Amino acid sequence: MNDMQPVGAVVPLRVDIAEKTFRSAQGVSITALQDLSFEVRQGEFACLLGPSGCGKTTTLRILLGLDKDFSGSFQLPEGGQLPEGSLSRIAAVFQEPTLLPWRTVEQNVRLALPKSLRTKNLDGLFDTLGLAGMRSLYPAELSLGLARRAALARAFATEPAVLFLDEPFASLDEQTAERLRHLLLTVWSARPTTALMVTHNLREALMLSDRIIVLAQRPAHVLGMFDVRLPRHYRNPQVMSDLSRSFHQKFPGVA
Amino acid sequence: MNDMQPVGAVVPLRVDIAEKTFRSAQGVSITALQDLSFEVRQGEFACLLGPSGCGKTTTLRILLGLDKDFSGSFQLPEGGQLPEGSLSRIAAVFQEPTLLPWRTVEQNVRLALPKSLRTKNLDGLFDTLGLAGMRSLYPAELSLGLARRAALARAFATEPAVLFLDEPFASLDEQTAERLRHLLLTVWSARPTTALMVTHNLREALMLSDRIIVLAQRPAHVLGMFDVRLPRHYRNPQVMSDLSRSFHQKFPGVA
Amino acid sequence: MSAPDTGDRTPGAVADGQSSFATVLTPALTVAVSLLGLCLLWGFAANAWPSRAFPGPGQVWQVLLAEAASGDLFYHLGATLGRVAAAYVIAMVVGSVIGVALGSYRSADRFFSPWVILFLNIPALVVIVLAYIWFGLNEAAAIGAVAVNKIPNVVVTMREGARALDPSYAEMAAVYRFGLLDRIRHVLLPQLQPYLAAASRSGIALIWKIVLVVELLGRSNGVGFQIYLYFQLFDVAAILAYTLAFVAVMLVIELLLVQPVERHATRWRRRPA
Amino acid sequence: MSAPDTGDRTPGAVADGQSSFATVLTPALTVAVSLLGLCLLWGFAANAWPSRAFPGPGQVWQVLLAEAASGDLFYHLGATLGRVAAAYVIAMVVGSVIGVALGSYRSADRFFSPWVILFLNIPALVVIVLAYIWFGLNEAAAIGAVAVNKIPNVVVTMREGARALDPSYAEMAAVYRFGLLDRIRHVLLPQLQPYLAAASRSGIALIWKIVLVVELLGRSNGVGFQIYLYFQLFDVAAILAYTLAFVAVMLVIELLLVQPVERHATRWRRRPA
Amino acid sequence: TTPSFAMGKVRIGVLKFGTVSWALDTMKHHQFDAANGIDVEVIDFAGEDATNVAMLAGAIDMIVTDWLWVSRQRSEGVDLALVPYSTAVGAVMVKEGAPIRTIADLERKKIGVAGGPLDKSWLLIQALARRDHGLDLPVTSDIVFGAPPLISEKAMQGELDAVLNFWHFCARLEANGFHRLIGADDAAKALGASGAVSALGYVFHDKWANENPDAIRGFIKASAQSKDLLARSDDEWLRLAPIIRAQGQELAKLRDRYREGIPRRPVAEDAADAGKLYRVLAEIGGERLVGRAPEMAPGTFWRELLK
Ligand SMILES: Nc1ncnc2c1ncn2[C@@H]1O[C@H](COP(=O)(O)OP(=O)(O)OP(=O)(O)O)[C@@H](O)[C@H]1O
Ligand SMILES: Nc1ncnc2c1ncn2[C@@H]1O[C@H](COP(=O)(O)OP(=O)(O)OP(=O)(O)O)[C@@H](O)[C@H]1O
Ligand SMILES: [Mg+2]
Ligand SMILES: [Mg+2]
Repeated sequence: MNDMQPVGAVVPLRVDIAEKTFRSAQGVSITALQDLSFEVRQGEFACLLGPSGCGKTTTLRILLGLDKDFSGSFQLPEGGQLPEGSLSRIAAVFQEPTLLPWRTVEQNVRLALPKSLRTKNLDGLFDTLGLAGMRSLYPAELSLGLARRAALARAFATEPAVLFLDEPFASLDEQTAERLRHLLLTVWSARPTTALMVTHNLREALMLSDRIIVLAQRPAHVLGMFDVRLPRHYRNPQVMSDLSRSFHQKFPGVA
Repeated sequence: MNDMQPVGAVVPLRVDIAEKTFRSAQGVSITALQDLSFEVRQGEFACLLGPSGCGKTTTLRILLGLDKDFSGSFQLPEGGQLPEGSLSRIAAVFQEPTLLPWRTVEQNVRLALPKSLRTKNLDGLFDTLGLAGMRSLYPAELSLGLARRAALARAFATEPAVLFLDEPFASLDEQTAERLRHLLLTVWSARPTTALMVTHNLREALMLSDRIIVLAQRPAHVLGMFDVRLPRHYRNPQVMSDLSRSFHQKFPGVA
Repeated sequence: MSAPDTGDRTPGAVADGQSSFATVLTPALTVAVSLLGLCLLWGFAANAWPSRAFPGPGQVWQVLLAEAASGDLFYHLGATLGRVAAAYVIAMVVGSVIGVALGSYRSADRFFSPWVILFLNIPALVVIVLAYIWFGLNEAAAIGAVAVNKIPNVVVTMREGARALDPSYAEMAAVYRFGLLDRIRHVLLPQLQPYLAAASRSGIALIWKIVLVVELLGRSNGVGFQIYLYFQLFDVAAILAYTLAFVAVMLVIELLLVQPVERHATRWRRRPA
Repeated sequence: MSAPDTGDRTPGAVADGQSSFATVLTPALTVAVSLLGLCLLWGFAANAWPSRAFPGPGQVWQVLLAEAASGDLFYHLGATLGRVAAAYVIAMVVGSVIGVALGSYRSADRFFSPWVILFLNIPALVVIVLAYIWFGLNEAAAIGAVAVNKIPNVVVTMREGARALDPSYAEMAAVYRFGLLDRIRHVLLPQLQPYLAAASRSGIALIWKIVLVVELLGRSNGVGFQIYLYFQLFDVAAILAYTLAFVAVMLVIELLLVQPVERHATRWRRRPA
Repeated sequence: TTPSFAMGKVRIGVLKFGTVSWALDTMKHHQFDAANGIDVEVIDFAGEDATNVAMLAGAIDMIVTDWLWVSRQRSEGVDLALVPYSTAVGAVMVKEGAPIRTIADLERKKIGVAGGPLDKSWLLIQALARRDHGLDLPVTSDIVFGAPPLISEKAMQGELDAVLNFWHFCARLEANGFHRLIGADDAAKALGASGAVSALGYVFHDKWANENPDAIRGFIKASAQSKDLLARSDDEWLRLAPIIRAQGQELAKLRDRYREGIPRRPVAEDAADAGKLYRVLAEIGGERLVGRAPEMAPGTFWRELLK
């Protein structure tokens, strides 16, 4: 049962998954999600934090509509309800780069753009991502870090209204990662974007997000929320270590 | 010209690569390594630290014998000179898990073992890695973090004399990563093992290694070495932050 | 035309999980319904365009029963199946080895690719006649000729398979020093499986068609022998009876052997065959 | 048998880079040498086992020149090539669409797979005769019959290709809302390329072989018509001359068209074809 | 070639259900072979061409085929020879009531031809049409070559205005509302043959015949006895009906045409007429048909019979 429901002007990302169980090829049944429910307000930046294998990617896949075999429901924020075929307003950075191996970096990025943006100037984006000299390479010719950056370029270039990111900065060196985090914030704040990012890095979560959703071990459910109300330009090293301390107080034993 | 040379009892890992240049399908030529030379003493644990895309994976591939189209030479430490077909004494954790998708987790691990070890008890290993319930799953049914752990299990199970690791703990949550770092140290110290690990995480490098080899931007060459002489059980948080400070002094702007 | 499991999302709207699958027919029932449908279609067509050249299923069934009762059917079918099986095994083994070798070694491929094109395009007739003339009118010549006809097709398919191999698995196997047998069994064959499946299925069919020609040109039994006799008499019902007897055997093999094996071999895929 | 680029390592020893490739022959030269080698082999074999059924290259060349001078060669070759081309296009398009559909939709596949087996195994003779009977002794019937013969083979190969598709690319395309054409062109076709290549190559060869039968049974020109004529006279040199003329055309197409296209299409691979 | 080691054994390859197999069935059934001190082994094939291949592959001692083929092989050094078997040849058949009464009416008609452009009957008919009516059939008419059963079927469907087919197909057509417009034998006579020329013969290697003189003589005798019986007895034809796969009218037509086709002239006359026809055919069919030999190869008709 997929039922549509008229939506108002400001719609949160609302997730209400009762259960998601996989059945492996060998017959093992694995419950990945159970009673997982949370909300992200439209225009907010939220992080999903949880142990490896708890069900974060599964959650994103459900929200992206790639997995329909679950019980429960969800609702995407505004920007999704545009009719099929119009501007793509959802973007995702998958946990693995998932670039088309038979297309160059530039082609991979441009193909993901709606027709109207296909010819847009991408020089700035490629420069910031350190991909300027790599536009004509095929994915197999990239290092993993470069491939991840190409996947980020693809997501950022689409100017999305809803953005899902699955550990986008893993296997990047700290300096590059830092630069890309700033780029992400720029893209996010340039227009009203609702973002949900999976990360294992608490510092990253505290620096970027309005709300951190902490997940428990598999089957994933919400352990608790941690709201960071502070505007991002106030989050200096001192504030960050305070935030980190209060996070650890609230969630001892996490991260 | 591949020439063999009799080797003595204690042989370091010696790398002396004059140049490694790729030619991309579209004709771009990319010099990944230039005048890269370093040594790792037999039984030592070394980390390679360098920016994303600088040539770390390329270096490991050359050392693993997977890429022979370079100028220069290298020498592997003892444990490699056993005749082909005898006990496999080299193990590698690739940057991507590279599990055979058509074999279960357990089959993937056992297949990598020399015939004599094929039936060995792996319960302890799988337990520590948090893979106990996942032995019968196929790689496509694992989360990325679980797949990485399976790749680690494969490398550790072979009881290698030379161990290459390419960012083994990326995309794992901090708790799991910490547990696996200890497991790595256990495996490394159980018998004389020469290890070379690529990482972006300075803390990790400082905690695990005897020597950190810092690489420059592409084309990779050695910026400098940072030796950590302290026994590992002395490396408490206080010592670590001191080490970190002196590392930053020596290599400002790195990590 | 694209893969189906990437259905529409329902963004900006409430989506509810648990996609409702309609009652799924069991495989056996599906096959039964499928064959029934085929028969009905055939019966209908035969009624609509009545012609001596297009008998209905009932007529063919009569002939089939008669030929089966006389024992002819089983005798000829047995002879043909034996030839098909022998030629198949030879062609698949030889063709796969050559194909994988050519797909793996660029320079060998460059040298031999004109030969492959040549052998691929030599008419069955020529090979069969030459084989009979050189090696005599015997079973070995017949089977050899069929295999030679089919081998280039296997080579071409397996060569593509070998070219499409993912090198990272071979590299992993090299690092962990997999033995030759392990490499073949655990690294090579699973990657080549779809190509093997394609080469096998269309292979059996091609081989059977060439066996027909071989039997026409120099055997004294077999389905092909019978089919051509009945062609001289323009007895299409008998031709179809023999054809369908062979097809039935192939169907049984497909459903009871090939498909289960295939499902087992591809169960690791997110959507197994 | 495994992929070659995972050569031996030289552990515990000094390894030196820059593997020395022997002087690499240019492709054109390789082909020339390859064909020359084939001719020599053939000439040698024809000398070793002299037989009227196995003329040497010189003899065949004579016939080829004579047939070319009389214009017969080009007339018949042209007729055959036209049929092959038409049947090829029809079979590839129809077969690919059906094959990908069956490979993508499990339930459709389950229902239709017996049909595929049936059509795969219907002898060319039956289809051709029925086509001639129903649609008359004309070009359309001939080409249609050939296409019907070949389509199931394409279906089987492309179905395997569709089954082996990596779903993550389709998912990526769904998330980024690729249009249908983009999905086909950038997601589907590149993954199906090896299967298309296999189906094409063995397809052309199969089609040409069936065209020979079609021409034998009811056409008044074409290489098959000529070959059968000479077969009745047992003139093997002429049969080979016509065969080789067709093979030569295929070789030219392969070397000047197919291989360059293929190399271009697979240049993204670490070891392009 | 492998000689047959069993004394008096003759391995003959035939098209199963073909016309030759009828006579051989009679021979075996009435044991005419044993009566003549030989043992005939009939080896069935599914096509006429298959018997030729088998002969060249040395798997059998004897086949039935036409003298043109034998002559061509002979001129290329293969020691084949022929003993006349049948004079029955193809004919142009038209539907009863069709507006085609002479060869001249074939102009601008769609004619189906079995056996291809080098078929002997077809060449003779062409030659006659050209000589008597100035008609170049391949140019003036729409010629469709095809497999004999298919051509017959198409004629019955009405797609073709006339068909030239092998004699047994013609006989069956006759029983299905067709009549002969002109036979290839008529054409042969018009072109200079003094009588019915044997189109087909038992063909074997000279070497085999020399090594097995009793076998070949015995076989010829046994064959003659079988043909006598087939010429005399209608019951024998009823017995053969299942392997002829015909009944009633069809069987009667086949029987009559078969009987007409039993050679009755001395072999020397036959050979002489064949030689004449060869020249006619060589003229029309050219080198493609006969090879480089301008005359029928000497010895095409087995020499022993000409003595
Ligand atoms: N197709 C599948 N079949 C069976 N089990 C699956 C399948 N996909 C995922 N799982 C299981 O579901 C659980 C959650 O997987 P998921 O990929 O969502 O984890 P994750 O939180 O993203 O982990 P990581 O941080 O390692 O990426 C894992 O235990 C995994 O083994
Ligand atoms: N086959 C190839 N063809 C062309 N260029 C290549 C090829 N393989 C690697 N490169 C280039 O070589 C450089 C080094 O790549 P490498 O994979 O060694 O980086 P890395 O240090 O491992 O980076 P990361 O931390 O992102 O994994 C990159 O710029 C990459 O684009
Ligand atoms: Mg994940
Ligand atoms: Mg790397």
